Amino acid sequence: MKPRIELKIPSQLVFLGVPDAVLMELAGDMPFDRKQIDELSTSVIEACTNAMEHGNQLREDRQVEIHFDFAEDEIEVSVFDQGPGFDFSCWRPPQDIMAERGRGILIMREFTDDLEFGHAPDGRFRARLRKRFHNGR
Amino acid sequence: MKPRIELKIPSQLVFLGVPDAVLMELAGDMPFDRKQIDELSTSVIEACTNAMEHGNQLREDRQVEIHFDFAEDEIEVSVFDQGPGFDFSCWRPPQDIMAERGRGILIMREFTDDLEFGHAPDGRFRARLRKRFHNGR
Amino acid sequence: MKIKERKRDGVAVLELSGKIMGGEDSAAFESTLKTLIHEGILNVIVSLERVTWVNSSGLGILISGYSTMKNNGGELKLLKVSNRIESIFMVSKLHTVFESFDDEDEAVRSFS
Amino acid sequence: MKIKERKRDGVAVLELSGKIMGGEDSAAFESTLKTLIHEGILNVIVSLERVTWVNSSGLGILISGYSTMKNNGGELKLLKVSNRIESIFMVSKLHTVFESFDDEDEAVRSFS
Ligand SMILES: Nc1ncnc2c1ncn2[C@@H]1O[C@H](COP(=O)(O)OP(=O)(O)O)[C@@H](O)[C@H]1O
Ligand SMILES: Nc1ncnc2c1ncn2[C@@H]1O[C@H](COP(=O)(O)OP(=O)(O)O)[C@@H](O)[C@H]1O
Repeated sequence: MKPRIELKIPSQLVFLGVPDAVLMELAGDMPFDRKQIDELSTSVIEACTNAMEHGNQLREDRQVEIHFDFAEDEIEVSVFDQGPGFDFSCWRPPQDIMAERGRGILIMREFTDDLEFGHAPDGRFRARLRKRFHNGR
Repeated sequence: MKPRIELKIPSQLVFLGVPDAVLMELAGDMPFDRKQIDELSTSVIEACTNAMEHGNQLREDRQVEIHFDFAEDEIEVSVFDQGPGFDFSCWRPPQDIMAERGRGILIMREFTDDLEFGHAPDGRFRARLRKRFHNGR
Repeated sequence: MKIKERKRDGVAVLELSGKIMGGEDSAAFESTLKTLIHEGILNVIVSLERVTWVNSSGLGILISGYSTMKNNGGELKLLKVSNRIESIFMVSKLHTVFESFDDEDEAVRSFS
Repeated sequence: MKIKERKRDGVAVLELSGKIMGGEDSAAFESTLKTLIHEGILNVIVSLERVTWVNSSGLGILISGYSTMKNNGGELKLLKVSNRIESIFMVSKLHTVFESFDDEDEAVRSFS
Protein backbone atom coordinates (compact mmCIF):
# COMPACT_ATOMS: atom_id res chain seq x y z
CA MET A 1 0.00 0.00 0.00
CA LYS A 2 1.25 3.44 -0.89
CA PRO A 3 1.48 5.77 2.07
CA ARG A 4 -0.76 8.83 2.03
CA ILE A 5 -0.70 11.88 4.24
CA GLU A 6 -3.76 14.09 4.47
CA LEU A 7 -3.77 17.66 5.69
CA LYS A 8 -6.52 20.24 6.17
CA ILE A 9 -5.69 23.89 6.77
CA PRO A 10 -7.84 27.01 7.15
CA SER A 11 -7.99 29.39 4.17
CA GLN A 12 -5.54 31.87 5.64
CA LEU A 13 -2.21 32.64 4.02
CA VAL A 14 -0.41 32.24 7.35
CA PHE A 15 -0.95 28.47 7.06
CA LEU A 16 0.75 28.15 3.65
CA GLY A 17 3.94 27.11 5.40
CA VAL A 18 2.36 23.92 6.73
CA PRO A 19 2.29 21.86 3.52
CA ASP A 20 5.84 23.03 2.84
CA ALA A 21 6.95 21.88 6.30
CA VAL A 22 5.30 18.48 5.76
CA LEU A 23 7.06 17.93 2.44
CA MET A 24 10.42 19.09 3.75
CA GLU A 25 10.15 16.78 6.76
CA LEU A 26 9.35 13.76 4.60
CA ALA A 27 11.92 14.64 1.97
CA GLY A 28 14.60 14.48 4.63
CA ASP A 29 13.99 10.75 4.98
CA MET A 30 13.60 9.98 1.30
CA PRO A 31 16.18 9.67 -1.42
CA PHE A 32 14.84 12.59 -3.39
CA ASP A 33 16.87 15.31 -4.96
CA ARG A 34 16.64 18.57 -3.01
CA LYS A 35 16.05 20.74 -6.06
CA GLN A 36 13.12 18.58 -7.11
CA ILE A 37 11.54 18.68 -3.67
CA ASP A 38 11.88 22.47 -3.68
CA GLU A 39 10.15 22.62 -7.05
CA LEU A 40 7.31 20.37 -5.92
CA SER A 41 6.84 22.27 -2.69
CA THR A 42 6.85 25.62 -4.47
CA SER A 43 4.14 24.26 -6.78
CA VAL A 44 2.08 22.98 -3.86
CA ILE A 45 2.27 26.40 -2.22
CA GLU A 46 0.96 27.95 -5.47
CA ALA A 47 -1.89 25.45 -5.65
CA CYS A 48 -2.80 26.13 -2.01
CA THR A 49 -2.57 29.91 -2.50
CA ASN A 50 -5.04 29.64 -5.40
CA ALA A 51 -7.31 27.28 -3.47
CA MET A 52 -7.43 29.78 -0.59
CA GLU A 53 -7.80 32.94 -2.68
CA HIS A 54 -9.71 32.00 -5.83
CA GLY A 55 -11.43 28.87 -4.56
CA ASN A 56 -12.32 29.53 -0.95
CA GLN A 57 -12.25 33.35 -1.22
CA LEU A 58 -10.17 33.40 1.98
CA ARG A 59 -13.32 32.50 3.92
CA GLU A 60 -12.28 31.24 7.31
CA ASP A 61 -15.04 28.63 7.47
CA ARG A 62 -13.59 26.90 4.39
CA GLN A 63 -10.62 24.60 4.55
CA VAL A 64 -8.09 23.61 1.95
CA GLU A 65 -7.39 19.89 1.93
CA ILE A 66 -4.13 18.46 0.68
CA HIS A 67 -3.28 14.81 -0.04
CA PHE A 68 0.29 13.68 -0.42
CA ASP A 69 0.56 10.26 -2.09
CA PHE A 70 3.98 8.70 -2.02
CA ALA A 71 5.23 6.08 -4.44
CA GLU A 72 8.71 4.67 -5.01
CA ASP A 73 9.79 7.34 -7.46
CA GLU A 74 6.90 9.77 -7.52
CA ILE A 75 4.87 12.07 -5.30
CA GLU A 76 1.34 13.06 -6.23
CA VAL A 77 -0.25 15.98 -4.43
CA SER A 78 -3.94 16.88 -4.64
CA VAL A 79 -5.27 20.22 -3.40
CA PHE A 80 -9.04 20.57 -2.86
CA ASP A 81 -11.08 23.73 -2.45
CA GLN A 82 -14.80 24.54 -2.20
CA GLY A 83 -14.99 27.07 -5.03
CA PRO A 84 -16.35 26.80 -8.59
CA GLY A 85 -12.95 26.08 -10.16
CA PHE A 86 -11.84 27.31 -13.58
CA ASP A 87 -11.21 25.96 -17.05
CA PHE A 88 -7.54 25.08 -17.39
CA SER A 89 -7.87 24.51 -21.16
CA CYS A 90 -8.39 28.27 -21.54
CA TRP A 91 -5.27 29.13 -19.55
CA ARG A 92 -2.52 31.00 -21.41
CA PRO A 93 0.94 31.87 -20.09
CA PRO A 94 1.22 35.45 -18.85
CA GLN A 95 2.58 37.93 -21.40
CA ASP A 96 3.58 40.93 -19.32
CA ILE A 97 6.81 40.12 -17.52
CA MET A 98 6.21 42.99 -15.08
CA ALA A 99 2.65 42.01 -14.13
CA GLU A 100 2.29 41.61 -10.38
CA ARG A 101 0.09 38.51 -10.51
CA GLY A 102 -0.64 35.60 -12.82
CA ARG A 103 2.42 33.36 -12.44
CA GLY A 104 1.10 30.62 -10.17
CA ILE A 105 -0.04 28.17 -12.82
CA LEU A 106 3.05 28.87 -14.92
CA ILE A 107 5.24 27.90 -11.97
CA MET A 108 3.22 24.74 -11.26
CA ARG A 109 3.36 23.73 -14.91
CA GLU A 110 7.10 24.23 -15.19
CA PHE A 111 7.92 22.55 -11.86
CA THR A 112 5.77 19.40 -12.09
CA ASP A 113 5.63 16.51 -14.56
CA ASP A 114 1.87 16.43 -14.70
CA LEU A 115 -0.69 19.08 -13.77
CA GLU A 116 -4.45 18.57 -13.86
CA PHE A 117 -7.43 20.61 -12.69
CA GLY A 118 -10.96 19.35 -12.34
CA HIS A 119 -13.80 18.47 -10.04
CA ALA A 120 -13.48 15.59 -7.60
CA PRO A 121 -16.38 13.13 -7.25
CA ASP A 122 -17.54 14.98 -4.11
CA GLY A 123 -17.87 18.24 -6.07
CA ARG A 124 -14.82 20.00 -4.71
CA PHE A 125 -12.36 21.56 -7.13
CA ARG A 126 -9.07 19.70 -7.31
CA ALA A 127 -5.58 20.60 -8.52
CA ARG A 128 -3.47 17.49 -9.01
CA LEU A 129 0.31 17.77 -9.24
CA ARG A 130 2.66 14.91 -9.97
CA LYS A 131 6.41 14.86 -9.86
CA ARG A 132 8.72 11.96 -10.62
CA PHE A 133 12.04 11.74 -8.90
CA HIS A 134 15.41 10.54 -10.05
CA ASN A 135 17.44 9.16 -7.20
CA GLY A 136 20.31 10.88 -5.49
CA ARG A 137 20.58 14.25 -3.83
CA MET B 1 -13.46 31.05 14.65
CA LYS B 2 -10.52 29.22 16.08
CA PRO B 3 -8.21 27.84 13.43
CA ARG B 4 -7.87 24.06 13.25
CA ILE B 5 -5.37 21.98 11.36
CA GLU B 6 -6.11 18.32 10.65
CA LEU B 7 -3.53 15.74 9.74
CA LYS B 8 -3.75 12.05 8.90
CA ILE B 9 -0.64 9.88 8.78
CA PRO B 10 -0.11 6.15 8.21
CA SER B 11 0.72 4.00 11.27
CA GLN B 12 4.43 3.85 10.54
CA LEU B 13 7.02 5.32 12.88
CA VAL B 14 8.77 7.05 9.98
CA PHE B 15 5.85 9.51 9.85
CA LEU B 16 6.16 10.59 13.50
CA GLY B 17 8.19 13.58 12.38
CA VAL B 18 5.24 15.07 10.50
CA PRO B 19 3.16 16.34 13.47
CA ASP B 20 6.38 17.71 14.96
CA ALA B 21 7.17 19.58 11.72
CA VAL B 22 3.64 21.02 11.64
CA LEU B 23 3.86 22.32 15.21
CA MET B 24 7.34 23.74 14.73
CA GLU B 25 6.27 25.54 11.55
CA LEU B 26 3.28 27.13 13.26
CA ALA B 27 5.15 27.95 16.43
CA GLY B 28 7.59 30.01 14.36
CA ASP B 29 4.80 32.45 13.59
CA MET B 30 3.24 32.48 17.05
CA PRO B 31 4.35 34.22 20.22
CA PHE B 32 4.85 30.96 22.10
CA ASP B 33 7.78 30.10 24.27
CA ARG B 34 10.15 27.67 22.57
CA LYS B 35 10.48 25.39 25.59
CA GLN B 36 6.73 25.02 25.84
CA ILE B 37 6.34 24.20 22.16
CA ASP B 38 9.07 21.56 22.54
CA GLU B 39 7.19 20.04 25.47
CA LEU B 40 3.90 19.99 23.60
CA SER B 41 5.47 18.51 20.50
CA THR B 42 7.28 15.83 22.51
CA SER B 43 3.93 14.92 24.08
CA VAL B 44 2.20 14.78 20.70
CA ILE B 45 4.92 12.46 19.40
CA GLU B 46 4.28 10.16 22.42
CA ALA B 47 0.54 10.19 21.79
CA CYS B 48 1.09 9.37 18.12
CA THR B 49 3.61 6.63 18.93
CA ASN B 50 1.03 4.99 21.21
CA ALA B 51 -1.76 5.45 18.68
CA MET B 52 0.37 3.71 16.04
CA GLU B 53 1.73 0.92 18.24
CA HIS B 54 -0.94 0.14 20.85
CA GLY B 55 -3.97 1.49 19.00
CA ASN B 56 -3.43 0.69 15.33
CA GLN B 57 -0.96 -2.17 15.92
CA LEU B 58 1.27 -0.59 13.24
CA ARG B 59 -1.19 -1.83 10.61
CA GLU B 60 -0.55 0.09 7.45
CA ASP B 61 -4.23 0.26 6.50
CA ARG B 62 -4.92 2.26 9.67
CA GLN B 63 -4.24 5.96 9.95
CA VAL B 64 -3.58 8.14 12.95
CA GLU B 65 -5.51 11.40 12.83
CA ILE B 66 -4.31 14.51 14.62
CA HIS B 67 -6.22 17.76 15.20
CA PHE B 68 -4.44 20.92 16.24
CA ASP B 69 -6.82 23.53 17.66
CA PHE B 70 -5.33 26.95 18.19
CA ALA B 71 -6.61 29.54 20.59
CA GLU B 72 -5.11 32.81 21.75
CA ASP B 73 -3.10 31.32 24.59
CA GLU B 74 -3.66 27.59 24.25
CA ILE B 75 -3.17 24.72 21.83
CA GLU B 76 -5.30 21.59 22.08
CA VAL B 77 -4.18 18.50 20.22
CA SER B 78 -6.33 15.39 19.71
CA VAL B 79 -4.87 12.12 18.49
CA PHE B 80 -7.26 9.44 17.19
CA ASP B 81 -6.60 5.76 16.62
CA GLN B 82 -8.74 2.75 15.66
CA GLY B 83 -7.84 0.47 18.57
CA PRO B 84 -9.75 -0.48 21.73
CA GLY B 85 -8.05 2.12 23.92
CA PHE B 86 -7.17 1.66 27.59
CA ASP B 87 -8.32 2.82 31.00
CA PHE B 88 -6.28 5.85 32.03
CA SER B 89 -7.67 5.74 35.59
CA CYS B 90 -5.70 2.52 36.12
CA TRP B 91 -2.44 4.07 34.93
CA ARG B 92 0.40 4.29 37.45
CA PRO B 93 3.76 6.01 36.97
CA PRO B 94 6.56 3.58 36.09
CA GLN B 95 8.64 2.37 39.05
CA ASP B 96 11.76 0.91 37.46
CA ILE B 97 13.97 3.77 36.33
CA MET B 98 15.91 1.43 34.03
CA ALA B 99 12.88 -0.07 32.27
CA GLU B 100 13.12 0.34 28.53
CA ARG B 101 9.48 1.24 27.98
CA GLY B 102 6.57 2.74 29.85
CA ARG B 103 7.43 6.46 29.94
CA GLY B 104 5.13 7.84 27.24
CA ILE B 105 2.17 8.76 29.40
CA LEU B 106 4.43 10.07 32.15
CA ILE B 107 6.01 12.47 29.66
CA MET B 108 2.64 13.59 28.29
CA ARG B 109 1.30 14.16 31.80
CA GLU B 110 4.30 16.20 32.88
CA PHE B 111 4.50 18.26 29.69
CA THR B 112 0.84 19.22 29.23
CA ASP B 113 -1.67 21.11 31.38
CA ASP B 114 -4.47 18.72 30.71
CA LEU B 115 -4.45 15.13 29.47
CA GLU B 116 -7.54 13.07 28.73
CA PHE B 117 -8.12 9.68 27.11
CA GLY B 118 -11.46 8.36 25.94
CA HIS B 119 -13.61 7.34 23.02
CA ALA B 120 -14.73 9.93 20.50
CA PRO B 121 -18.39 9.93 19.36
CA ASP B 122 -17.38 8.03 16.20
CA GLY B 123 -15.92 5.20 18.31
CA ARG B 124 -12.26 5.95 17.74
CA PHE B 125 -9.96 6.19 20.76
CA ARG B 126 -8.78 9.72 21.45
CA ALA B 127 -5.92 11.22 23.44
CA ARG B 128 -6.51 14.90 24.12
CA LEU B 129 -3.61 17.13 25.16
CA ARG B 130 -3.92 20.77 26.14
CA LYS B 131 -1.19 23.24 26.82
CA ARG B 132 -1.55 26.86 27.83
CA PHE B 133 1.09 29.33 26.82
CA HIS B 134 2.52 32.32 28.54
CA ASN B 135 3.71 34.94 26.11
CA GLY B 136 7.27 35.71 25.18
CA ARG B 137 10.10 33.56 23.92
CA MET C 1 7.65 38.36 6.23
CA LYS C 2 9.70 40.61 8.47
CA ILE C 3 11.70 43.62 7.28
CA LYS C 4 14.90 44.86 8.91
CA GLU C 5 16.39 48.06 7.59
CA ARG C 6 20.03 49.21 7.55
CA LYS C 7 21.81 52.00 5.71
CA ARG C 8 25.29 51.84 4.14
CA ASP C 9 26.91 54.58 2.07
CA GLY C 10 23.56 56.07 1.16
CA VAL C 11 22.16 52.69 0.15
CA ALA C 12 19.31 51.07 2.07
CA VAL C 13 19.69 47.36 2.81
CA LEU C 14 16.36 45.68 3.54
CA GLU C 15 16.75 42.26 5.11
CA LEU C 16 13.61 40.25 4.56
CA SER C 17 12.96 37.10 6.56
CA GLY C 18 10.31 34.39 6.74
CA LYS C 19 7.88 33.81 3.90
CA ILE C 20 7.04 36.36 1.21
CA MET C 21 3.50 35.53 0.29
CA GLY C 22 1.42 38.58 -0.47
CA GLY C 23 -1.44 39.70 1.74
CA GLU C 24 -0.18 42.00 4.47
CA ASP C 25 3.42 41.73 3.28
CA SER C 26 2.61 43.85 0.27
CA ALA C 27 1.57 47.04 2.09
CA ALA C 28 4.43 46.73 4.60
CA PHE C 29 7.05 46.52 1.86
CA GLU C 30 5.55 49.33 -0.20
CA SER C 31 5.37 51.68 2.79
CA THR C 32 9.00 50.95 3.68
CA LEU C 33 10.04 51.92 0.15
CA LYS C 34 7.88 55.05 0.17
CA THR C 35 9.51 56.19 3.38
CA LEU C 36 12.98 55.67 1.90
CA ILE C 37 12.07 57.65 -1.22
CA HIS C 38 10.73 60.40 1.00
CA GLU C 39 14.11 60.49 2.79
CA GLY C 40 15.79 60.77 -0.61
CA ILE C 41 17.21 57.24 -0.59
CA LEU C 42 16.73 55.81 -4.06
CA ASN C 43 19.11 52.86 -4.05
CA VAL C 44 17.81 49.77 -2.33
CA ILE C 45 19.27 46.31 -1.80
CA VAL C 46 16.82 43.60 -0.77
CA SER C 47 18.49 40.68 0.96
CA LEU C 48 16.64 37.37 0.65
CA GLU C 49 19.18 35.43 2.73
CA ARG C 50 16.75 34.68 5.54
CA VAL C 51 13.68 34.15 3.37
CA THR C 52 12.34 30.58 3.53
CA TRP C 53 10.24 30.78 0.41
CA VAL C 54 8.46 33.13 -1.98
CA ASN C 55 5.21 32.37 -3.76
CA SER C 56 4.00 34.06 -6.93
CA SER C 57 2.17 36.72 -4.91
CA GLY C 58 5.48 37.34 -3.16
CA LEU C 59 7.15 37.80 -6.54
CA GLY C 60 4.49 40.42 -7.20
CA ILE C 61 5.63 42.33 -4.13
CA LEU C 62 9.21 42.38 -5.34
CA ILE C 63 8.13 43.44 -8.85
CA SER C 64 5.95 46.18 -7.48
CA GLY C 65 8.85 47.39 -5.34
CA TYR C 66 11.16 47.30 -8.35
CA SER C 67 8.71 49.46 -10.33
CA THR C 68 8.21 51.88 -7.44
CA MET C 69 11.96 52.52 -7.22
CA LYS C 70 12.39 52.83 -11.00
CA ASN C 71 9.48 55.25 -11.26
CA ASN C 72 11.16 57.46 -8.69
CA GLY C 73 14.50 57.38 -10.49
CA GLY C 74 16.00 54.78 -8.18
CA GLU C 75 16.91 51.11 -8.27
CA LEU C 76 16.11 47.91 -6.39
CA LYS C 77 18.61 45.05 -6.50
CA LEU C 78 18.61 41.63 -4.84
CA LEU C 79 21.13 40.04 -2.53
CA LYS C 80 21.66 36.37 -1.59
CA VAL C 81 18.94 34.69 -3.59
CA SER C 82 18.76 31.00 -2.56
CA ASN C 83 18.68 28.20 -5.12
CA ARG C 84 15.03 27.63 -4.37
CA ILE C 85 14.08 31.25 -5.05
CA GLU C 86 16.49 31.58 -7.98
CA SER C 87 14.71 28.80 -9.82
CA ILE C 88 11.38 30.60 -9.38
CA PHE C 89 12.93 33.70 -10.92
CA MET C 90 14.19 31.57 -13.81
CA VAL C 91 10.85 30.00 -14.75
CA SER C 92 9.10 33.35 -14.56
CA LYS C 93 11.96 35.01 -16.51
CA LEU C 94 12.35 37.62 -13.78
CA HIS C 95 16.10 37.00 -13.65
CA THR C 96 16.24 39.18 -16.75
CA VAL C 97 14.69 42.04 -14.76
CA PHE C 98 16.38 41.91 -11.36
CA GLU C 99 20.08 42.45 -10.86
CA SER C 100 21.26 40.17 -8.07
CA PHE C 101 24.42 39.69 -5.99
CA ASP C 102 25.91 37.17 -3.61
CA ASP C 103 28.18 39.68 -1.94
CA GLU C 104 26.85 42.73 -0.12
CA ASP C 105 29.92 44.92 -0.71
CA GLU C 106 29.71 44.26 -4.41
CA ALA C 107 25.99 45.08 -4.40
CA VAL C 108 26.64 48.39 -2.62
CA ARG C 109 29.51 49.27 -5.00
CA SER C 110 27.33 48.54 -8.03
CA PHE C 111 25.37 51.71 -7.33
CA SER C 112 28.38 54.03 -7.53
CA MET D 1 18.39 7.60 13.23
CA LYS D 2 21.83 7.44 11.63
CA ILE D 3 24.99 6.36 13.44
CA LYS D 4 28.47 7.66 12.63
CA GLU D 5 31.37 6.07 14.47
CA ARG D 6 34.77 7.57 15.34
CA LYS D 7 37.49 6.48 17.74
CA ARG D 8 39.61 8.73 19.97
CA ASP D 9 42.15 7.56 22.55
CA GLY D 10 40.49 4.16 22.84
CA VAL D 11 37.05 5.73 23.29
CA ALA D 12 34.31 5.27 20.68
CA VAL D 13 32.33 8.37 19.76
CA LEU D 14 28.97 7.53 18.22
CA GLU D 15 27.35 10.50 16.52
CA LEU D 16 23.63 9.91 16.24
CA SER D 17 21.53 12.05 13.92
CA GLY D 18 17.86 12.39 12.98
CA LYS D 19 15.11 11.01 15.18
CA ILE D 20 15.61 8.32 17.82
CA MET D 21 12.29 6.56 17.90
CA GLY D 22 12.60 2.86 18.45
CA GLY D 23 11.71 0.33 15.80
CA GLU D 24 14.70 -0.36 13.56
CA ASP D 25 16.89 2.09 15.46
CA SER D 26 17.05 -0.31 18.39
CA ALA D 27 18.76 -3.22 16.62
CA ALA D 28 21.16 -0.93 14.76
CA PHE D 29 22.36 0.71 17.97
CA GLU D 30 22.65 -2.56 19.86
CA SER D 31 24.68 -4.19 17.10
CA THR D 32 27.06 -1.21 16.93
CA LEU D 33 27.71 -1.56 20.67
CA LYS D 34 28.17 -5.35 20.42
CA THR D 35 30.79 -4.87 17.72
CA LEU D 36 32.67 -2.35 19.86
CA ILE D 37 32.65 -4.69 22.86
CA HIS D 38 33.90 -7.45 20.60
CA GLU D 39 36.80 -5.18 19.59
CA GLY D 40 37.51 -4.57 23.26
CA ILE D 41 36.25 -0.99 23.29
CA LEU D 42 34.25 -0.49 26.47
CA ASN D 43 34.07 3.28 26.74
CA VAL D 44 31.46 4.91 24.56
CA ILE D 45 30.37 8.50 24.08
CA VAL D 46 27.05 9.03 22.35
CA SER D 47 26.72 12.47 20.80
CA LEU D 48 23.15 13.74 20.47
CA GLU D 49 24.18 17.02 18.84
CA ARG D 50 22.50 16.24 15.52
CA VAL D 51 19.46 14.49 16.96
CA THR D 52 16.19 16.31 16.22
CA TRP D 53 14.12 14.55 18.85
CA VAL D 54 13.86 11.42 20.97
CA ASN D 55 10.61 9.75 21.99
CA SER D 56 10.18 7.42 24.95
CA SER D 57 11.01 4.38 22.80
CA GLY D 58 14.19 6.20 21.83
CA LEU D 59 14.99 6.67 25.53
CA GLY D 60 14.62 2.89 25.80
CA ILE D 61 17.33 2.46 23.19
CA LEU D 62 19.74 4.64 25.14
CA ILE D 63 18.91 2.86 28.40
CA SER D 64 19.39 -0.53 26.80
CA GLY D 65 22.74 0.62 25.43
CA TYR D 66 23.73 1.94 28.84
CA SER D 67 22.93 -1.43 30.41
CA THR D 68 24.75 -3.35 27.68
CA MET D 69 27.95 -1.39 28.30
CA LYS D 70 27.68 -1.64 32.10
CA ASN D 71 27.06 -5.39 31.92
CA ASN D 72 30.26 -5.74 29.94
CA GLY D 73 32.29 -3.68 32.39
CA GLY D 74 32.18 -0.55 30.25
CA GLU D 75 30.42 2.81 30.25
CA LEU D 76 28.15 4.86 28.02
CA LYS D 77 28.09 8.65 28.43
CA LEU D 78 26.22 11.35 26.56
CA LEU D 79 27.50 14.39 24.72
CA LYS D 80 25.70 17.57 23.63
CA VAL D 81 22.20 16.92 24.87
CA SER D 82 19.89 19.68 23.55
CA ASN D 83 17.46 21.54 25.82
CA ARG D 84 14.58 19.66 24.28
CA ILE D 85 16.10 16.25 25.02
CA GLU D 86 17.47 17.33 28.41
CA SER D 87 13.97 18.12 29.61
CA ILE D 88 12.81 14.63 28.63
CA PHE D 89 15.64 13.16 30.69
CA MET D 90 14.57 15.36 33.59
CA VAL D 91 10.91 14.31 33.71
CA SER D 92 11.86 10.66 33.42
CA LYS D 93 14.61 11.11 36.02
CA LEU D 94 17.17 9.61 33.65
CA HIS D 95 19.52 12.53 34.27
CA THR D 96 20.40 10.71 37.49
CA VAL D 97 21.54 7.71 35.43
CA PHE D 98 23.41 9.18 32.47
CA GLU D 99 26.56 11.21 32.79
CA SER D 100 26.51 13.93 30.15
CA PHE D 101 28.94 16.50 28.76
CA ASP D 102 28.88 19.58 26.57
CA ASP D 103 32.53 19.30 25.60
CA GLU D 104 33.94 16.29 23.77
CA ASP D 105 37.48 16.56 25.16
CA GLU D 106 36.11 16.63 28.65
CA ALA D 107 33.96 13.60 27.95
CA VAL D 108 36.95 11.67 26.60
CA ARG D 109 39.12 12.67 29.58
CA SER D 110 36.43 11.55 32.02
CA PHE D 111 37.21 7.93 31.18
CA SER D 112 40.87 8.13 32.20
N1 LIG E 1 -8.43 26.91 -7.32
C1 LIG E 1 -8.88 27.81 -8.20
N2 LIG E 1 -10.21 28.13 -8.23
C2 LIG E 1 -10.68 29.04 -9.12
N3 LIG E 1 -9.91 29.69 -10.02
C3 LIG E 1 -8.58 29.41 -10.03
C4 LIG E 1 -8.01 28.47 -9.14
N4 LIG E 1 -6.69 28.40 -9.41
C5 LIG E 1 -6.46 29.26 -10.41
N5 LIG E 1 -7.60 29.89 -10.80
C6 LIG E 1 -7.75 30.89 -11.88
O1 LIG E 1 -6.57 30.91 -12.68
C7 LIG E 1 -6.01 32.21 -12.70
C8 LIG E 1 -4.49 32.16 -12.83
O2 LIG E 1 -3.92 31.65 -11.62
P1 LIG E 1 -2.40 31.93 -11.30
O3 LIG E 1 -1.58 31.62 -12.50
O4 LIG E 1 -2.05 31.18 -10.08
O5 LIG E 1 -2.29 33.49 -11.06
P2 LIG E 1 -2.96 34.41 -9.95
O6 LIG E 1 -3.44 33.53 -8.84
O7 LIG E 1 -1.86 35.33 -9.54
O8 LIG E 1 -4.09 35.14 -10.65
C9 LIG E 1 -6.51 32.87 -11.45
O9 LIG E 1 -6.52 34.28 -11.55
C10 LIG E 1 -7.92 32.29 -11.34
O10 LIG E 1 -8.82 32.98 -12.17
N1 LIG F 1 -3.62 4.69 22.16
C1 LIG F 1 -3.55 3.63 23.01
N2 LIG F 1 -4.31 2.52 22.78
C2 LIG F 1 -4.25 1.47 23.62
N3 LIG F 1 -3.45 1.40 24.70
C3 LIG F 1 -2.66 2.47 24.97
C4 LIG F 1 -2.68 3.63 24.16
N4 LIG F 1 -1.80 4.52 24.68
C5 LIG F 1 -1.28 3.93 25.77
N5 LIG F 1 -1.80 2.70 25.97
C6 LIG F 1 -1.48 1.75 27.07
O1 LIG F 1 -0.78 2.46 28.08
C7 LIG F 1 0.48 1.83 28.34
C8 LIG F 1 1.53 2.84 28.76
O2 LIG F 1 1.87 3.69 27.69
P1 LIG F 1 3.22 4.49 27.71
O3 LIG F 1 3.35 5.15 29.03
O4 LIG F 1 3.23 5.38 26.52
O5 LIG F 1 4.36 3.40 27.60
P2 LIG F 1 4.71 2.36 26.46
O6 LIG F 1 4.03 2.81 25.20
O7 LIG F 1 6.20 2.42 26.35
O8 LIG F 1 4.21 1.04 26.95
C9 LIG F 1 0.81 1.10 27.06
O9 LIG F 1 1.67 0.02 27.26
C10 LIG F 1 -0.58 0.63 26.61
O10 LIG F 1 -0.96 -0.53 27.29
